[in-house]
Amino acid sequence: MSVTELDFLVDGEPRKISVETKDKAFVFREGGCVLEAEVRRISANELQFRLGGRTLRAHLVRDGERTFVSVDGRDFVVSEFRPETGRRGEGDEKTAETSLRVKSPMPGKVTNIAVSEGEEVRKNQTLVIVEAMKMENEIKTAIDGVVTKIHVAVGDLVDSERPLIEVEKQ
Amino acid sequence: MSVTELDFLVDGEPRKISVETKDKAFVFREGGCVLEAEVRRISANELQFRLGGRTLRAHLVRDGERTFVSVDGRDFVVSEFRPETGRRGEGDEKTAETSLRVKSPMPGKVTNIAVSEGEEVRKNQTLVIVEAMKMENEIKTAIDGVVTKIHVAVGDLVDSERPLIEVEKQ
Amino acid sequence: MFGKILIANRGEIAVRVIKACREMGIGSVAVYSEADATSLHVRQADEAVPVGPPPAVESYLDMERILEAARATGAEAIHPGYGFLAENAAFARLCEERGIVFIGPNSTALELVGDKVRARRTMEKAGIPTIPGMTSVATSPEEFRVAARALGYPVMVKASAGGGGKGMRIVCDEAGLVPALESGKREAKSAFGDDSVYLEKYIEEPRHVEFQVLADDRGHTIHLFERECSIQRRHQKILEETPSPALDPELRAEMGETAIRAMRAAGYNNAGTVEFLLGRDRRFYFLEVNARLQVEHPVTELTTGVDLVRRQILIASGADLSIRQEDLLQRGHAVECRIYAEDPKSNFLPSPGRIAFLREPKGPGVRFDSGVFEGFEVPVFYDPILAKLIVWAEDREAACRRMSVALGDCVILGIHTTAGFLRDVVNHPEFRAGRSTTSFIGKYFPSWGTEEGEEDGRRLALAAAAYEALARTAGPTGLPGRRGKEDVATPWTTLGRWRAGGET
Amino acid sequence: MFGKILIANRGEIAVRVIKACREMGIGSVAVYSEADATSLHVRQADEAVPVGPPPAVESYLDMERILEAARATGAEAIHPGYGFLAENAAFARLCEERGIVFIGPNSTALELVGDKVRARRTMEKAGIPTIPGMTSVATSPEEFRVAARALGYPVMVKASAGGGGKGMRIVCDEAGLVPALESGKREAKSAFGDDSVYLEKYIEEPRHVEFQVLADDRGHTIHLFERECSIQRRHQKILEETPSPALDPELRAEMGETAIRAMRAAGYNNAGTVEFLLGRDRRFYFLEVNARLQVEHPVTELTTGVDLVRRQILIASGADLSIRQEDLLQRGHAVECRIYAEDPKSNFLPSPGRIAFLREPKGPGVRFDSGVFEGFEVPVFYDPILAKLIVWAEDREAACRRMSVALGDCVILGIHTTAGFLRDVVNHPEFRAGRSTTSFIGKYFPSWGTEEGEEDGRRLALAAAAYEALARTAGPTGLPGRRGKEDVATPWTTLGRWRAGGET
Repeated sequence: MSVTELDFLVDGEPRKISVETKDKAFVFREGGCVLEAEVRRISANELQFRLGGRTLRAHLVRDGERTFVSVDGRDFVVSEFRPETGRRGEGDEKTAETSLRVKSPMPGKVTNIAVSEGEEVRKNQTLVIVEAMKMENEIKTAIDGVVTKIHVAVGDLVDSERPLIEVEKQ
Repeated sequence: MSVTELDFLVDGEPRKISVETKDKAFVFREGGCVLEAEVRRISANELQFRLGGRTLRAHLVRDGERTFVSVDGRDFVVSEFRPETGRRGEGDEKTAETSLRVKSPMPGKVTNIAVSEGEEVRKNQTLVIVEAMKMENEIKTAIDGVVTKIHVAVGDLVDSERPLIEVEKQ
Repeated sequence: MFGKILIANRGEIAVRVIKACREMGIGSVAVYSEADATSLHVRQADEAVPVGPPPAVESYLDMERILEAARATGAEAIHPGYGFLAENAAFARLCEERGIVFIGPNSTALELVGDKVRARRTMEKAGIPTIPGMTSVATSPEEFRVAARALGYPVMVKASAGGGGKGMRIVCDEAGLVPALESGKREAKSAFGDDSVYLEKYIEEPRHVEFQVLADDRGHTIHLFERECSIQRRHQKILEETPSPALDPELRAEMGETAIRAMRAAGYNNAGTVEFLLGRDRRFYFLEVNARLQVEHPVTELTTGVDLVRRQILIASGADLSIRQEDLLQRGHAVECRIYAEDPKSNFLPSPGRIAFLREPKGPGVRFDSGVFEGFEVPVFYDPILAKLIVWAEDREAACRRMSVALGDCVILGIHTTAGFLRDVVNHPEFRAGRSTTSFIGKYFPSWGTEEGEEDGRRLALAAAAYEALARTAGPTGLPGRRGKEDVATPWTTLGRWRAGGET
Repeated sequence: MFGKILIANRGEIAVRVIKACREMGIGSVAVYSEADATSLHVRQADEAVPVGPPPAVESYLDMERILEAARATGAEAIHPGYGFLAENAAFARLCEERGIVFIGPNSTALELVGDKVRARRTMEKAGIPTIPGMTSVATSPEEFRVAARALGYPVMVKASAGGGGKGMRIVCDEAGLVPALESGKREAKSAFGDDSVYLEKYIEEPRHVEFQVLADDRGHTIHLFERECSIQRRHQKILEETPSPALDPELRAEMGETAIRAMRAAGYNNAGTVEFLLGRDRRFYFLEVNARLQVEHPVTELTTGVDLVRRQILIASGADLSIRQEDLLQRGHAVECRIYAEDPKSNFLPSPGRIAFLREPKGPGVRFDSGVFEGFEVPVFYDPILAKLIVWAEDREAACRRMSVALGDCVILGIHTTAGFLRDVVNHPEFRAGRSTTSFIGKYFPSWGTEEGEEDGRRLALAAAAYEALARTAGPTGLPGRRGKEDVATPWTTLGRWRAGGET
């Protein structure tokens, strides 16, 4: 009977879980919650959890650092997390709450840049429009500040990693 | 424009084929036959041949030495063949037409052994019965002779590689 | 019959049409943009022709390139699918001029039904009910009052220059009329620089009910009953079913006959759909004609037993429509869910990317019309539709249960999809009760991914990831990694479940 | 309704029943032998219990182990599928004694229809036609001559002790009677040590037509029309369809009513099938009752719209059968092909082994009830059935075309299957003309894999292997290995085909 502690990011949120084997079951503990279940490996991509008389299925696939998990029709992205390095998930990066590197929430094509470098912007003001799958998505700033850098041009294809624009608090 | 010659065993029969690229098409030659086709790779396991206005699909999978190929609902087993070593396909092995190592044509379970060592047998006489998938299969001798060795016992699981019985011509 | 058909589309609908061609012994030609070179429709067609760069306007919408592809391959007909060039009268005309059969309505009918104002006028002349509204300009409150009384409350104030909901006001009784007119005018003025408004009958919590029609070139026109398409998000259908829980045989017959009359008035041939708005008072109003094969056509196929794509091709080849109206009947119940590459937890943001794992739902009564495969990179350039999941069962309840199971079996990992969201929609008690209206999603699903089920799921995902991490480190001899005899030999035993603060 | 059902079977039928359970909100318990620990039915069930070593007699046929698994998991009912314990009256009785519901007929009816002699007697008493034969022992040629005249030629000489065709002689006219009796007696004597023979009416080129019946516990009995199962190999059905091309509405109604009367006479409940032999003269004769869900049940489901497994479970749970005979109708046409792990090129030798690649057929109107998956090792211990491919279409011709395409799309590599053989059967002109009799396969397919198509296929397989070998050696930069832009950008152009002695 050994206990293993693991750190993960689930949809970008750090979560700590402990796993313990107990007879043929597993006991998962997270915060104040306890899950005791038998786990059955169905295939490389499917696990079955038997708990409380119910059978739940989880599908998983590893893609690089991330593991995509689907449970009962809901999808989650899980990745291993090293608390010491403090690596965070996706999304806009803030540094000490004074500046913002704005990213696109999904891959797409820049169809409009609504601001210019040096321009003052207010929280929730639209900075860039990214079109993907015939839908226009307004990318806004989460802080008041000044546009210090525009990394993209109209027509550029962007992904969700590359910063579009940098905004700095005044 | 290069020509490559290749030797294969198709369902155990040695066949020699030459391949030549010609513009965007391939010219396959075998014996007196010529096949000129464009080949499109659909996926790791599927090829499309366009020839004479028709589209034909071939599915392939490599499993060890053998490649299983399906064309239009027909299945074939193809393996590379080195004519110099003279390796033949599956089936009963004959040595200089004087003796026979009888094999089962498919995996199964020995349910009856109809002969004993030293017994004289006639061509087409049943030697062993192998049951597979609820079907009884009579394994017969292809030559007249004497049973020199019985390698299996009733209840044994056999595959199509292992000899069941040896018969020697008198 | 045609020897070869070009399919001027991509994704699941192109795959659907290619399949129909193969079963009819007709050669199929796919066209594809540079972004689609490895797409499923390219894989499945007998021939495939590139037609340009990723943006649709330079490829799938480029009429000359499409026609050139047809010419080069010797295709005698073009099936446009839905979207892209499907309802483009100019394209239908070009095809006619070049001697290529356009598998759809004739260009004259397409032009007529494509112009909403002309279509509405044609329908009114033919006695088809449209949403009642003022037809002359009014200025005095008294004129509006008279008009409102004639329409019957509730009525809606709408900006003449309007669009996008600006200037719109709902008025429930006469007392509310003047204040609504005034505020509506102010908003219209500021939005459009024009304060003229008019009144239209307000249809409360309407249903969107449409009728499938088939008409051959000799004018034989039949309807194949209704599809209930009220479950919408941002005015986009996301779930369709048939029969509609709102219709009884009388209303169904009346609406069906009206749909046939509408199509006859438009001089329509081949497959098309008449859309109606259905009020709570069971009155219905013509909205528009969808002059194409609809995304949701499979629910009609499964309940009527008529293969619509096959019929489209037969009609286009000049064959008579051999089905008589009285031979048709609806059997059982069918539901369709549209699986989109969107993230329902993040306001349905598009979610293109690589499908790292795909498990398709299957089984008796389950149909999965898909345009994707495992390993496919869903491009950013086109509609987010990945696949359609359609189920048929003996009755509505059984169909909903089957859909719920099938949605759970539909596993697409690597990108986000709407499958889980749709599962909650199908399992919602209001939906199960058949009370679907166009405001259903806004009312019951203002957001998703914040309920209790979400946190339960997240914890199980975490547990699954932990189990996998252990399996990896433990290797082939560790307990979770191996699926040895001991593991499978254990019947599940009933244990606890997540408990707050629990100790085992 | 039951909370949990144990499925006492394996393979595709276990998977089918598990699916039905899930859709009805019922928990499912799989049982498996040691050879089946990784089988599909084990993967899909909510729980799985091992019941012994590979041989069926020590696992799937071990009643006590099965019942113990039900007890241990709390299953309230057992679905036996087909084969194994499905028609075992002793097992049905054991279930009844232990308070577990057997999803099938009551044990008394099961016993009756399982005993061919008793069943035949019961049917004769109920006025159901059986194949006419002599009922008393005859010795003199004159007695036989009188009997033969009464039966009407052709007649068949059969050994009383008989079986396996030994002693059987067909007699076309009176001149042939005495010589046939003599040679029949000689053969019977040497085969069974008993030379007594009798005469039976000989049915020439008969069809095998069966009727599906459902009956609830209150005696409400309906039939769900026929299945034409004449295409057989070694007396095993390999392809089934409905409607039968041989029936017209009158004959269908008469046979259907007879089937209901037969089941009533047997005191039958739940799902069952009455098998008939149908002569060229349109006379039909009771053969036997199949007291279980049939392998070929899906063709009935697809044409009648009734979910037979769901109905079995509902009836077993005590529910009334709500369907009235007059509500049922056959729509369209359905065909089923049984995909066996057999090598049609080598006299249908069993072909167990690892499925190295699997591509399942899919699409509108295509159903694939499968018990296997890619990577699965098909065991040697059980029936060779891997999956059933069932298609539905608007009419027989469309269904046959759809089946042909679907069989081509059904790719199973690593073992041999009957898919390609069945495709040739479906495409045979005699089959297309609807002329299927029980002698069809023997007559038109005495062997397979030696025709022209075989050599064409072998050459293309060789070419494909050569292309692959080049791709491997050429590596990522070689022409055939890469699927670069150039490759996909090329529309196919029309070239030659295999030509004897040709130079290009």
